[in-house]
Amino acid sequence: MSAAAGAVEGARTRPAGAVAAFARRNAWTLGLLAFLVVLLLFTKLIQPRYGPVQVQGLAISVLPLALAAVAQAVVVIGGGIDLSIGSMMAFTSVVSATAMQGQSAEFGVVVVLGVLLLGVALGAVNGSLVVLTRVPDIVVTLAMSFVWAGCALLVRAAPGGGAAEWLKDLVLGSIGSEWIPQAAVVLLVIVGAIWLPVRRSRVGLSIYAIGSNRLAAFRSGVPVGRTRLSAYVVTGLFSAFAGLSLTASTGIGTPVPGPYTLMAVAAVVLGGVSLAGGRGGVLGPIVGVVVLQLIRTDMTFLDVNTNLAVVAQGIILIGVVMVGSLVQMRRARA
Amino acid sequence: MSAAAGAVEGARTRPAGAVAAFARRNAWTLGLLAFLVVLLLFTKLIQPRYGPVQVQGLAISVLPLALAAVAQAVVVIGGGIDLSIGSMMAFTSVVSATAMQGQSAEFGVVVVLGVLLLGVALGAVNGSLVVLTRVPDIVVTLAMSFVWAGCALLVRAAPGGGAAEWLKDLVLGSIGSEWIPQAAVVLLVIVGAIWLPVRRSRVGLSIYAIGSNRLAAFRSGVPVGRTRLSAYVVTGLFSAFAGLSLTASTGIGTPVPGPYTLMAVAAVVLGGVSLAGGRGGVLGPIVGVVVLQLIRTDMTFLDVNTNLAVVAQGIILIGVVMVGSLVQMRRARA
Amino acid sequence: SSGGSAAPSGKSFTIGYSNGGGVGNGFREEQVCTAKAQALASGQVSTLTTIHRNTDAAGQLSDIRDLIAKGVDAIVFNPNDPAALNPALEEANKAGIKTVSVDAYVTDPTTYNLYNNQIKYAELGAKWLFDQLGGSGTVYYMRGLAGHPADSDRDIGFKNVLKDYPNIKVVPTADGVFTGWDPATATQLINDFIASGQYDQINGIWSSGMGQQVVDGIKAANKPFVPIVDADLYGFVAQLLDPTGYPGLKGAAVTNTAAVGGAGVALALKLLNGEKVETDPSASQPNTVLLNPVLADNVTDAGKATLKSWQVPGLDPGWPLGLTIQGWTTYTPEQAIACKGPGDK
Amino acid sequence: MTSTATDLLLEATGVSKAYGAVVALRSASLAVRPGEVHALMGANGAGKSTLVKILTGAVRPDGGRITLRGRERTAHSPAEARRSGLVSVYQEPALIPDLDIRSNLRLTETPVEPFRHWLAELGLAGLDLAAPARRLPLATLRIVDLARALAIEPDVLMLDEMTAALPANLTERVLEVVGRQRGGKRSVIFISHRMIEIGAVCDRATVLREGETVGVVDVTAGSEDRIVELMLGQAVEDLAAQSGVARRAIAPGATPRLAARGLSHGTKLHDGTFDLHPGEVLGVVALEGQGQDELFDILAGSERPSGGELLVDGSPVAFRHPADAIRAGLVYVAADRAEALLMQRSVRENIALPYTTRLRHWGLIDLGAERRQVDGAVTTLQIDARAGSEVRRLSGGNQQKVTIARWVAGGVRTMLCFDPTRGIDIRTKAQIYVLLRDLAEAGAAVLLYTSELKEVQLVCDRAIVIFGGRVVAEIDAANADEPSLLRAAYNLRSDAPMPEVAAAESVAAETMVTNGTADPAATPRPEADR
Ligand SMILES: Nc1ncnc2c1ncn2[C@@H]1O[C@H](COP(=O)(O)OP(=O)(O)OP(=O)(O)O)[C@@H](O)[C@H]1O
Ligand SMILES: Nc1ncnc2c1ncn2[C@@H]1O[C@H](COP(=O)(O)OP(=O)(O)OP(=O)(O)O)[C@@H](O)[C@H]1O
Ligand SMILES: [Mg+2]
Ligand SMILES: [Mg+2]
Repeated sequence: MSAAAGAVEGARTRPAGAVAAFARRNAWTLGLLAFLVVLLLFTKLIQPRYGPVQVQGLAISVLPLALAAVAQAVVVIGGGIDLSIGSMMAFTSVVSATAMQGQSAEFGVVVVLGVLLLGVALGAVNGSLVVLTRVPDIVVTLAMSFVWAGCALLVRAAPGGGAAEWLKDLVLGSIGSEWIPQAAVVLLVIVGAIWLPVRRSRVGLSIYAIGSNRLAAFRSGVPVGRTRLSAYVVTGLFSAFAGLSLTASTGIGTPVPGPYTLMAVAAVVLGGVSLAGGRGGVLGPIVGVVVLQLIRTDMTFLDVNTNLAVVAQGIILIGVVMVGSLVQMRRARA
Repeated sequence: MSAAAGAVEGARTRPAGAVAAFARRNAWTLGLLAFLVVLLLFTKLIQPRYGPVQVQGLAISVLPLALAAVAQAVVVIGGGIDLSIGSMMAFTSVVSATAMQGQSAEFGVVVVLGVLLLGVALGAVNGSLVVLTRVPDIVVTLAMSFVWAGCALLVRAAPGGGAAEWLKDLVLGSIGSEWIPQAAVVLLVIVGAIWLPVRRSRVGLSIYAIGSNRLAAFRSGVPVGRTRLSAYVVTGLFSAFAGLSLTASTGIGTPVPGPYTLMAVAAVVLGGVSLAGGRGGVLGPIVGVVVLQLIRTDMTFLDVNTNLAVVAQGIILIGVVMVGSLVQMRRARA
Repeated sequence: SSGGSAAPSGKSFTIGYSNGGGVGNGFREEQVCTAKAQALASGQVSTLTTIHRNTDAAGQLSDIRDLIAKGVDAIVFNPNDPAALNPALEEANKAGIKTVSVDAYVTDPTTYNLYNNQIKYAELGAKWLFDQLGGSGTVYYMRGLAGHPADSDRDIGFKNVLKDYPNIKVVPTADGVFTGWDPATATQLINDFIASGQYDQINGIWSSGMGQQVVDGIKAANKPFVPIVDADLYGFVAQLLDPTGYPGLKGAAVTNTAAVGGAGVALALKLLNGEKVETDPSASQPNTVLLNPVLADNVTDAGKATLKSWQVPGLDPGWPLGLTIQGWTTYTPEQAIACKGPGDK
Repeated sequence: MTSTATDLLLEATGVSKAYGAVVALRSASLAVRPGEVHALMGANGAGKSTLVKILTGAVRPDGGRITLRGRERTAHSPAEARRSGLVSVYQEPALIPDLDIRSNLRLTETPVEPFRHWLAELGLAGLDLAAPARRLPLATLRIVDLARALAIEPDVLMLDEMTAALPANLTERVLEVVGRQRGGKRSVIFISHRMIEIGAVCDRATVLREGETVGVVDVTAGSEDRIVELMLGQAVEDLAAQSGVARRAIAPGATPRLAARGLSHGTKLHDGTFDLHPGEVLGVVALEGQGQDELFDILAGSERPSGGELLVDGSPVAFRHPADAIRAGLVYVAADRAEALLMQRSVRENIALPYTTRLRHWGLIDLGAERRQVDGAVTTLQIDARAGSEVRRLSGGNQQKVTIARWVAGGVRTMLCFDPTRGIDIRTKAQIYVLLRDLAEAGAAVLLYTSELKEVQLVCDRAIVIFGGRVVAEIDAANADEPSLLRAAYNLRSDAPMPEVAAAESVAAETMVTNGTADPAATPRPEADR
């Protein structure tokens, strides 16, 4: 859970104080979680047959965007932004689907590892360019989004390829209880295994520091360039996971980037990460993605005209973020 | 030309000094213009038949993106960003094409005026939401991009409609010399007629002020909220012009937003407008758009593989901005 | 224009090819590849300049103007809109450049149109599907790209047949939903449809080229299949012929050859060589060549045999199977798969 | 002297303002007569700035009553306040960096000629009005801000720590101009932590303590103690007694902790040469812009020297990054807290950041050890960390303590302090003096640049003086009284008289950017660009 922690406070001695402090620090995420629960209850109300199978479907469909949102959250916390996440997802997805097609399960493991390394490399290229050229992040990554999308098309002009069976099965079904979708577990394991150690290490602290005040971080001895690079590398790695999740859930690789980049920005904001950097965590954005998806599902249930649904989603996005800010402001005042 | 002025200098008494000061203030735009001239010479070299007709074609092609870039530049100078420009273009374009279809030329004039008012209204909605909700610009306009795109689809689910003949003729052919494309004249007249008065007025000064330092502007007595709103209104108006130019050049309205929003951000940066706000003008972004389009044309002449061309465009974008920043940094130091 | 390669007829042309959308879409990619293959196989083309990107009508206008500026002899293009490109097409005509619209028609009178008869395409599939359901039931109507002429024609065909089946109900609305011919959108749509429980209430699916994604989505959700009709894409036909992987899947494929690209190049060459072109007077536009579709299902043995005969090993799942068109294209299927034009290494 | 409500120009009663749980103003009152210079006094966090912002419409009060010439009014924006005759020069310059001075004037509807007049009065005649504000040094911007405010001819002018960032000569000019307002139609509200300035120009002082007005004092020769007593709510006796600490004699021939030999940087620093020994506090005294910024930046590793040599414990070092300096034991305390703190992060993280970046290892941070270090530092510095989840919620003084605590947490070998008490109340200042002495006692070496000359005798063992980029003098604490230091800072022989005017003009000329008209090499490094 502490992945979402806005601040790295040490635990207080009194446990009650610790809980209160935790709640205060993660108020946004907790509020969003509450909203999600209300939304789930509403969904059950309008569609009584909504059950474990639907929850599994929900988990599978949010997986790519959730990973993309985590990728975006990391770089945004570090004071940057990455507009090439969708293209990196397309690139890693076509590479994995092309390499795995018709190969053995074992080779599939090699491919997955190789694609994760590719993600690290893409992130390193983005980060190095941002650091070395001193051109604003938004411009570099916008330009690189063309580059990675072009590379994806060079690997494979049309959707196709294949995925190892174990990879496809990884995100299907449930684990333990039928209410715990395997895709959700996979998501939490990936995020936990990578972000928690980073967060607790010097690099994580430094990422928050450069996002909060780059000059102060520099003066405090933080290697600013190297830390920005690290943030982009972590983002590249999560983008590769997101690309692999596309391959896993569709069984093919698609070279044209989906709508993930900007949706990830939206989810990150919805998840309480400040676009100014230095504040927020990765749990909030994940909850944000689930909320966005569930809203879409509900509109399908309610047979809302698809075009109206697009309009409504935009309005809801503003509404939620606005209510969230108001609540935070009130809280700050009270 | 002073539309491109980075700083609002008063005129000097000595004319020589004035020219030098003008060159210094518009160094970026002038450098970009020089680059454009080199690019034109190169184009003529690889394609000797490149002549007035091609220049007219170039002017028509760049018109929608150039207007979108001007729209983006205004709000970026004011310290904001508008990710809904493409959607506003789609919306205004389908409204105009739907209303004009099969109607008289006179009614076409009414429609054009109405659509410009619509653009003002859309901008006003964007701006009011940004000011009132206190949600970051990027989030509000991202959300509104869904809303306006949805509205466009509600007006017309598929491309179609029509345009008054005079509107289509407005952007075709040349005026005076065959080397002066009518589309270019239209562009300059629109931009000159709207931006120059705004620029010279208190509102323009205030837009630069809030983009440069919002708190200082507030303390200097600038009505910050109202000025941000004005910037969005101007952006909405230019977006409507951009939408109308789509209708004029294609004769139809397309409800699905083209790639204009992010390309406009790229062009604005290429045109020397700082994404941090407060600096730059609208002429630079226009030149930036022409440069981007001419690079694409040259790649067609050189038979570059389209996928490679996408990659190359990204790299060129970073390259130009990087060289530009380096030159500016050197200049600042010298 | 000068040509390096020796052409049998002694002529060497430059041709421009514009595709204003569908990058990453199997149908469009294959279309470009067949155009390249035909240009190579004809021996009469020195360069085929391809501009293949996702853009709007205004963007395609500028691409076509670039090709005119380049001074090509003919332009073959898949139009983003029937009327929007006309100004550039007139300019091409004035410059003496032949123009051929493939996969959909344009209203410019001097341009030749060559496309699959999409009205008939939709009629064949809809009739098969409604008959499968015994003339009554609910059908999920998944369309392609809103506003694309092919999609509009298919809608006409679908509704023509629907008139004769009063007991067929169409969901979610009479105008269906649009996948935009984008696999990701199609996957999203079917997942939402299943998650909302609406899938459990339908009896069949009429799909416009995204059948593979739909079938995969149903399989992933562990739902029983309903009869489905789609285009002859490799991936979808492979699913129809794989009863172990997709138990209970009943479906039919209607041919919608992407070799219109190659045929378009062949048509352009005919025009450049001054040959006569047979046109179809029944079409809505003059100067039109219509290609007629056929249907095969996996319900009958004859159908299965036909489906098997279409199979081309090694094809991408998103590619249509009809790689060549009798009487128009002269390349081999291998050349189409190789996707090399004149001068390509 | 009693005054009825009608002779008051401006009166505020019971003004309150809370930011979340922290009450910035509880019940502040202020009564300003026409033609007086009225001091607003208070320790850090007392709410002075907040009150000024409320009076000029920059901040909305939660409660209270404000009357102007007996008529109740509340300004909703600085523009509105300006129209009713209330103008403030805020602590941060309110000039738009990307606009030139002329456009800045246009923005505030300030007439140009009066502005030029006041600029000349303040010692900056001939400033190029076409220069963009971001090219001008901070001190110039403050003066421009003041001249602009005066040119509007306000009824009440508020100056919030106007002199804090000014060199001595410009401070003189400002005090002179403010002093001349006495007895006129205009009133001035003057905020400063420097008692001597209050004594020089103010008629009366309103004292705030913890958001409440605790007294109004007529400023006379002996009122200083009374003001301080009201500010702190306690008698002052032992505060001054902190001075006179035992000085340690440096053994001749001992290896200095830090030895600078001819350090130079760009056009500002030419010869930085001095020794700093373990156990001593070495003062650095200089007028604004004599190269002290560059010297500290080099020592802290943020800038590379263009020449000279730096030795730590006798061995030469070349810092490429602050991290190198920190590893060599040189830590930097900045004057500007905004340059040092992660404002949206917690006190704990702010303190832990440099501590953890000092660790060479990768892997997880030992949270337990870290917490012990942090808690220790918070206790040592008596930081009020109740609002510690975000540093920006702390008062200025507590923020400043955090900037020191972050280094104390990891153990200090060499501390570089650049005006660490700028804008700090007198009790916190005393705590910082004690802390610096304690660090020295414990064997640390401390380099202390200060703009308050009396601090040299309070905390330093000796002081060096920098002028024109060179170390020009070294003075023992015993001889470092303010007049001697000031003479040395102007590079005058100790017996020469102070040529006030000449010195003021030379410095003023230097703070002016002659944009484009003069040799660019002569242009001082733009401070706002850093
Ligand atoms: N935005 C804020 N959020 C929370 N608390 C705040 C905020 N701003 C000010 N405070 C608190 O209000 C109190 C008064 O602050 P203010 O800055 O007005 O005092 P001051 O007299 O100017 O003191 P200083 O000299 O230390 O700046 C302080 O205790 C401070 O912590
Ligand atoms: N519009 C605003 N919204 C939120 N917080 C504000 C606003 N304006 C000022 N503040 C906060 O109020 C606090 C107090 O500001 P103030 O200027 O009174 O203090 P200061 O600069 O510390 O003064 P001092 O010179 O006495 O140190 C600051 O922390 C600032 O962030
Ligand atoms: Mg203050
Ligand atoms: Mg204060």
